[in-house]
Amino acid sequence: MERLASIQARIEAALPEAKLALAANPGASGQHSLVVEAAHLEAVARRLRDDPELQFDYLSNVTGVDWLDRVETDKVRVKREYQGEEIEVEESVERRVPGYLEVVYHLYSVARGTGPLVLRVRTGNRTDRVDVPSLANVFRGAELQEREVYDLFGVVFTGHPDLRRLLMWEGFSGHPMRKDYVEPDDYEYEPTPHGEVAAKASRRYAKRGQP
Amino acid sequence: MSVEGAGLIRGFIETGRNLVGSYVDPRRWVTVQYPEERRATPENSRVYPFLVYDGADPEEGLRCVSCKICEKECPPQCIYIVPAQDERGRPRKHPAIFDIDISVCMSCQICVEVCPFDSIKMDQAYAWDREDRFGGLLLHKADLARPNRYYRELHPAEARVVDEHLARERELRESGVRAAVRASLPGSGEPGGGT
Amino acid sequence: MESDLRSELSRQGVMIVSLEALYNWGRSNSLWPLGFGLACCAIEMMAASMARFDLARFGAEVFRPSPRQADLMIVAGTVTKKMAPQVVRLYNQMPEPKYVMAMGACAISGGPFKQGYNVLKGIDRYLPVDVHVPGCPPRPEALIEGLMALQRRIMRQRLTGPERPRHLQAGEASELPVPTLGARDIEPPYHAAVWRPPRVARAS
Amino acid sequence: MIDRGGSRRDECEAGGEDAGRLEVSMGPQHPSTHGVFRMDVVLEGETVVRLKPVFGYLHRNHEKIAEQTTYLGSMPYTDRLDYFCSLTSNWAYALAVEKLAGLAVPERAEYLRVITAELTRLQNHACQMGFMLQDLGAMGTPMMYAFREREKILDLFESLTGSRMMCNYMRFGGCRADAPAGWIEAARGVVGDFPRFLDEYEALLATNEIVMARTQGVGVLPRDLAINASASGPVLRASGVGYDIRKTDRYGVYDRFDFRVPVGDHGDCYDRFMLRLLEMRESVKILEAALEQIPAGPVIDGKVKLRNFKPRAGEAYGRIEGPKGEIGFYLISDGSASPYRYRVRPPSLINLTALEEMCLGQKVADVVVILGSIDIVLGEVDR
Repeated sequence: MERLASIQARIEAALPEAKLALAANPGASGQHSLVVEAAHLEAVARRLRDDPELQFDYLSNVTGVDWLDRVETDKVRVKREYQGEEIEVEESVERRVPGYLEVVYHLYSVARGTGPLVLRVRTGNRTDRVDVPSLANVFRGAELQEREVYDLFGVVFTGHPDLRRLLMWEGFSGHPMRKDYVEPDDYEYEPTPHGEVAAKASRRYAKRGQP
Repeated sequence: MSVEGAGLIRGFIETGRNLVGSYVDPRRWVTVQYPEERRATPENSRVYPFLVYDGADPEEGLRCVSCKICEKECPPQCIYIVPAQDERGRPRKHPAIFDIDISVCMSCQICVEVCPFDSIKMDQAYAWDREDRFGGLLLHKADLARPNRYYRELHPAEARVVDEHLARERELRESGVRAAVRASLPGSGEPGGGT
Repeated sequence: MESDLRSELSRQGVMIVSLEALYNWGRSNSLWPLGFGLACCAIEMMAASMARFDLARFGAEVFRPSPRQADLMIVAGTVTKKMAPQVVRLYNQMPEPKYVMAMGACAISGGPFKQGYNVLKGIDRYLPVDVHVPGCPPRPEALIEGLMALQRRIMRQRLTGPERPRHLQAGEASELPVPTLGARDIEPPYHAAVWRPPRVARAS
Repeated sequence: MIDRGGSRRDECEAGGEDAGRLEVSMGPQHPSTHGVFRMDVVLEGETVVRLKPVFGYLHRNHEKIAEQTTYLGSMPYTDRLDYFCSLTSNWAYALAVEKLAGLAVPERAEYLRVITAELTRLQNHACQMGFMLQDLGAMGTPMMYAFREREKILDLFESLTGSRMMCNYMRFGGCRADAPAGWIEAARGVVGDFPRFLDEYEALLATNEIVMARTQGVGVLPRDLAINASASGPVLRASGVGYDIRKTDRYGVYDRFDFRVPVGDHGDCYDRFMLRLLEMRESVKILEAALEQIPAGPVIDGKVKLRNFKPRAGEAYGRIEGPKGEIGFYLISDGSASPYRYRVRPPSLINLTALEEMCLGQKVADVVVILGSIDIVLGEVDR
């Protein structure tokens, strides 16, 4: 965490307009990450690569994550009047957090043998503001992986030299790795159905007029 | 190296050694004349699951208690279980239907690992070629049941551990039953003659 | 011809064989597979053709790179929806008589990957499969068993009569319609002429 | 700054107008694309002037399936990613989950992991060389030799894990089962015999004039591009970058073994070929030491639950040096029984990033050699 904070300070000193945020990882791995604003992503990545003290020259992994709209409850302490007295009570307030898509980058340094440095960048929402600048001009290694994220999650990488679907066919609609993707209905023959498959298969059988 | 073609000639010498060697050196004579000559599969080898039964009756002796853990944990979801019911419609600890679709099974052995009753084990029979996919590759309870004897032959070391473990459990259960019976007897305390 | 007469003749040094048996014997012992690997099973298929298992002993080691020269299509591995039109097209390019073997769980039913959105749940939705060899992947021995089963099936075929195989029936088409890729799924989901799944009655 | 092949492409395009241009779709059914891989190649005469790889013909939705199943349920699916190297994929996944949940691995299990991973490397490299030479036109012989050795290693895998290819052997916090009686001795025998095969292979091929003519100077990947394009494994090291995760991350017990990391000079197909040969010799050294040092003890942390395994919320990226390169798993847990996000970092796919640059200006017959020298497996490229 301290090391990440020092990297953050170093980048912010070099690029004063770019604001980075630390995102702590509650798990056991201790791999915390830096959240970058999309507008400054390319500059930050270039700086991380070219800074002689950091030299994060190897972009190992690029991936997308789909975060759905969710409702979070915050506990807030509010002052209430109760039987003439003012007391402090705890109330839970529901807060709607709009969903977004996230692109996660894992950087390593071949020159120094350090890493991973985890960068995250978030889109505005899941529907129309889904563009993120491409890193393919800084790291060639992002090229195919960004195409995959575009294909499976629907993040549009601006400035990508060749942004096409990578895995699914041309003409396919939808982004299958999104959490709300509805899978095609091809459950015509399911001899061992249970769980979700049973429900899907029975719907399908009903359509075919089968028991 | 300097002579053009020396590397090629060296390669030919190597293939020549192999050619001759394959007639004299057993390490180079590797072909197994399959249908006539079969290699023994190692003990750990696994293909598809089967159900173990104790005693002589493949229906009543099944160890499976229809707890559906394997059905839930099976990664490709190829197991289908319906528990049997007694006359009054209550579930019995016995499967009425136990099907495995071996056209889906990925031979991963996770059903064996999660089964708490040692009732599902891995078979080593691999020849399952069928012309009919629908009838031939869906195995039912009767196709799956194998005696414990068969399991002991396939996996002797593993079966020894399992048998010991089951025997110990049975003993514990019986002594527990005995203790419970003793406790319920009026004026107990004296060790009676065992049942 | 009666079998005891034939065995009597052969004891006298006269070999008599029907044209049918000779034809089938020739066909079944020179099955040239299409060198066509899709996924994991293809590695076991290669292992079967290598020194230890030696498919050459069955006359089936000549893996042809071109469908035009192949008799047997071993569908070895997962057929994805993106790949399915190509598989059908390859089948159409093979000359008659042609046979299909579905090798491995994925080719038969989609196998472990059958719940995937891009995985075809069995190549028999589009192609008539002669032998299914289950396994994940099948051992080379299992593939050899499957090949022998196919050989037996070829030995059984009649050259005349209503039960003669497809390639000897004048009206039968040897090409099948190639599915197309739609916006969400492959279309059609199966060919009704080829694939007739039984009704499965299961309480869900 | 980064050469995306532009200069070379311009050179090629300046040469002739569109006269004699030929567009060829190599694959998805092609004897030398190692599965269902497709390249759209534009040729001028026999020279490649453009090459676009097309993926997805084996996209079997591994990540989606894994996000719908339990952590344990994904383990057998990792076998089927890179179906030559199921054990290294197992290890990378187990390592990522162990990081995610903070689990320790008993010492004997770490040794078993090293042994199985290095055996996997031996059989993968041997077969890769066989395939590459098959693409060169050496039909049969090198593959036969490689598969002969591979069968011996697969026999070891089968008696240890129960399956020849789909081992499903590692578990979170250890390995599924201990080595059966006599297995270590059998493994010693196979490892002891292996250098003989390497000598044979070297005599057969290393100085073969045809192999040298077809591979030297073909498919050059410059050092800077190799790093920038995130190449990994033998492809990266053949370009002169001594980056090996076994040395950098020191995962498992690799810091206890003495081995070198071979590095190439030219980054061409011949270097990648020879580098694998040298790597196998180093693997044999590691194996001999590991089989000697392996301690007694448990092979799995008995406290780790097999069912209802729910690591607390968080994320982890775990990676190891697989035979094909850096194979990593990125997992996000939301505290439930299945991962919220499950991502495989596929070395085979990412090593193909610079494929076009390596192929431009070469003859079409060299494309299959270059592809063979990168060593891809489609199960991992498309997942």
